[in-house]
Amino acid sequence: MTASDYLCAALLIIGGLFFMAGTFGLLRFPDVFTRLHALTKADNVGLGLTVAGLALQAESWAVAGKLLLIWLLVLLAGASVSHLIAQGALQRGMRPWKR
Amino acid sequence: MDIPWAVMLIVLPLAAGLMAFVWPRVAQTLVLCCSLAIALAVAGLALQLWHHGVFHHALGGWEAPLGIGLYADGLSLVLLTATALVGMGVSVYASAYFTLDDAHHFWPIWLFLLAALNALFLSADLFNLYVTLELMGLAAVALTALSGGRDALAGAVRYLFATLSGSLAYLLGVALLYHAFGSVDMATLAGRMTPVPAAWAALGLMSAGLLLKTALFPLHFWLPPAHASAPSPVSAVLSALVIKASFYILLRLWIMLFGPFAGDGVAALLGGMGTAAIVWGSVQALRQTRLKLLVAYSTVAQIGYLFLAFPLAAAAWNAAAVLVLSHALAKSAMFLAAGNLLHFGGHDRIADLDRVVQRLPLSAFAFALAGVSLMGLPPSGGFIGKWLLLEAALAQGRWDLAAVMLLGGLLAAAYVFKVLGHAFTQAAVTHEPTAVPARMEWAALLLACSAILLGFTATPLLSLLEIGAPFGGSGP
Amino acid sequence: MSAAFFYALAGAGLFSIGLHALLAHRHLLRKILAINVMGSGVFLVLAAMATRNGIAIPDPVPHAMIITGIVVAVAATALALVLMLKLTAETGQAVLPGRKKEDNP
Amino acid sequence: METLIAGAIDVALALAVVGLAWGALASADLFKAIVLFVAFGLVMALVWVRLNAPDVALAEAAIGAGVTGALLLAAYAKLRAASPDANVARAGGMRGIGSISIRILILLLAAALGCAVWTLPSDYAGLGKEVAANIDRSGVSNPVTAVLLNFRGYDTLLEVMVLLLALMGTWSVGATAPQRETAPGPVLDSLSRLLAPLLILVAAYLLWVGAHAPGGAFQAGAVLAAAGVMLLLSGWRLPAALAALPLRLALAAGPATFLLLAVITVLLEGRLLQLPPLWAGRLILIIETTATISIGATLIALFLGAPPGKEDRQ
Repeated sequence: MTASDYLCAALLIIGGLFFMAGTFGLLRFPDVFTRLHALTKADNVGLGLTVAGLALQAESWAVAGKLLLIWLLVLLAGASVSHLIAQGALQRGMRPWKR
Repeated sequence: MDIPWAVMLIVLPLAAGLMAFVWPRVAQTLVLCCSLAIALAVAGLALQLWHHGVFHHALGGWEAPLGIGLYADGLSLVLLTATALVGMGVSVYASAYFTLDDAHHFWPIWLFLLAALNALFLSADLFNLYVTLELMGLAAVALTALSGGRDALAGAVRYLFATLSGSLAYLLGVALLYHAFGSVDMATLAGRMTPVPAAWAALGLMSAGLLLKTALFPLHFWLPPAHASAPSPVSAVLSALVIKASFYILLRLWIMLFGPFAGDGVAALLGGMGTAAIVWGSVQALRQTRLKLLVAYSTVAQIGYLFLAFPLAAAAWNAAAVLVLSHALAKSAMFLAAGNLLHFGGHDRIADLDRVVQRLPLSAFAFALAGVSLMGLPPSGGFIGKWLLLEAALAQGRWDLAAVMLLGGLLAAAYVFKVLGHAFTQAAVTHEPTAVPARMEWAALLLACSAILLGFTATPLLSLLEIGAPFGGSGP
Repeated sequence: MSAAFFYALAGAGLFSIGLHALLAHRHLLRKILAINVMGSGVFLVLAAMATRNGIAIPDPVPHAMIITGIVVAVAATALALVLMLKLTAETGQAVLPGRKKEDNP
Repeated sequence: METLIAGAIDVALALAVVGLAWGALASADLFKAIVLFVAFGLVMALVWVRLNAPDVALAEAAIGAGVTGALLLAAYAKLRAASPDANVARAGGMRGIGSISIRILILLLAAALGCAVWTLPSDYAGLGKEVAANIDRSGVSNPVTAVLLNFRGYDTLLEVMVLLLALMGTWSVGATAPQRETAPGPVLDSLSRLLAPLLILVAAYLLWVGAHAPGGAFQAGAVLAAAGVMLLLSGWRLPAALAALPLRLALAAGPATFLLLAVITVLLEGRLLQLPPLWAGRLILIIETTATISIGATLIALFLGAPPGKEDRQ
């Protein structure tokens, strides 16, 4: 295995940890706003690391470019949809959780 | 030059359906022309089959098992004839029945239904049959719900779940057959079938799905509400053609694939269900107070006759095919006539029919003629079918089946006369009738007459059925 | 090779679960979901067994059949949903009404 | 090691699929059931990838989970508006002996199915070889597209008719209560402005790439529909001038082109849908392009429920 293979594996594993943390937050956090927080933050970074890891293994720049595009699209969609969910929750009278 | 009549039977209604969808204003003219063209194409196909034997068409130029085959023999021809005749009658009837808005929705779906039926009767490919089943089922459900209202919607929803689950059971059977024997072409499969567990499972799943769609007792629960609450021309098509389509597939599967290894036990089971259907459906029909429900339960009973053929096997297939055609003609006439009475009086309570014999003689006459065929009295088509069936039963010493047939005939007479009796008497409360367009009366009457005339064409009909020897007889 | 059989068993399971839900539930939306699960079960049997000889060159014919099936399923689902909504508008409930008394004397 | 990991993934995916289906069908909350069902569809897409069926995976993600999910959620919103207590479905209508006997029957069925599947021969006699032997004459190099548009093109012709028929049926049933209109807000507005053109581009790519790689008309049509649904959600409506004939033409264009080609081939080549090998690639592209437009339009119209211009006339 080369150095880039090790780097790739490390990125994928750290990305996976972020996904797990996000999932854990989704399951354990008390209300919709904190869950969204956990989910989007962790998934954006987790996916970013995964994409970075995979890009190292990509056969060509075009493939790497597609991977980057996927990440950007998910960032955009994730941020917008989270905003819409939070907005909808507020409109239905849900208040953010306070300890 | 060989004209591909069979291909026209599929392409014409599809094209007309698309045009009727895009330009609703010309839809009615299109439908009437198209149903006439379908009848001509069926006649052309009949001549072609008569002279050249079975029709085979490799779609896309790819022979089975890679491609899909179209195939027509005597049995397909009988079903196509039923579709063409009932299709013409219903098209004429519907052109006077619907309001303008409903008609705009009705015509394209109706044309797609005709295309689906024709495609189904011509398909030689099990997966393609699934697609045609779905096209037919969704069209039938949409038409059932067309007039709206609580009963029709509930009937349509119940029908939808029955037809979808039936299709999926059928498709799972197809999947098992494909993975066991490597083809979905019926003829290819017929050469490869062995009684492995997958074949038995496919037999169970496909039969169950198709029996549900055919509404054989005790899987008939969805039929009466759907057929009774649909608009009358739709009821006619559902009872006359749609349930026959799944029966046709079942018959083909049984003869070509499953019959040779399934044996007598399964056949006896189907015959038993048929017996129960005749008794239960007739008794229920007799108990109904609403005319369309009575006719719908009569369908449940008449389906039973078709399944009496299974324990009698090869000797009775002809009888089943003739019964399919005669019931299609008689039952569509009966539903159209019932629709006229409903339209005329604004209700279909049997007890309040109020002298319709004098006031609506053509429709009452059509109902009576159709009843003659359902009872199996000579010289109707129903008589020929039931006579052939009786003959087969007696030849094999099946007195029990013969007794059931006679009982069913008596019960049919009872429920037909129950209606006709009230048609002569004056109701307690007379009501203001609505005029019935002449086209609606004549459509019902002509279909009823053709159900009777069928009795006089028994000889050519039986020799047409021999084409391609779908029943493995001694045909050419 | 064993994965093919394993997925096919899961497909048979999905079909059975869906059929059970179709029969047991009264709510129409639930029945529509059940039909879709049954369909997915059939598709899974079709695709899984196509990989029996190893995953490298699967048979494309079942795949084409499944795509056809998925499109038919979405068409049926759309029609079922609109019928359900219309029936709910008529009766106030998204369940099949029982038979009326006058139909069954 | 690798086969072990692959096996573990397969087991996890199969269990997840069955578990999600169970959850979707058993959960008391209807909204939760729909969300679980969409999740089920997405995991199914992963299963298709594992089974080396990327075309199916795309179709499942786009149509099975995507479009179906959108249809289900839209119907759910309308259902809640129509009857507020519709959310929690009362648990099954069957109790006692009926319920028990159904369970026994289902278990017997599952056992029989399992037995039938398990005893299938493990050497496989599918049609893969026939497809491979004839693919050079099909006009495309993606075998699934070759089957869908050439070898079994007739199925696909009927299938696009099924989709259009569902729309005819939907329109004939009539409009239901219109959806509650909310102001789209700046975020949804700008998101759809950004994504809609991109989605159209993706649809075109999927359509074009389908000839030699996973993709094709149905997947592309579903992506096109996603763009349309997004525009609908952010308040866009079809201009009244286009609502009648032009819309119907767009809906029928795909099926009509397909059918017209079928008629031409039967006249010129003698067989319905017999595509001459020299022309097959181009003809398939024509069929798929028009089909994509019609499939997209049909799916959007199914999402809307009523023909444009009629949804307000309740």
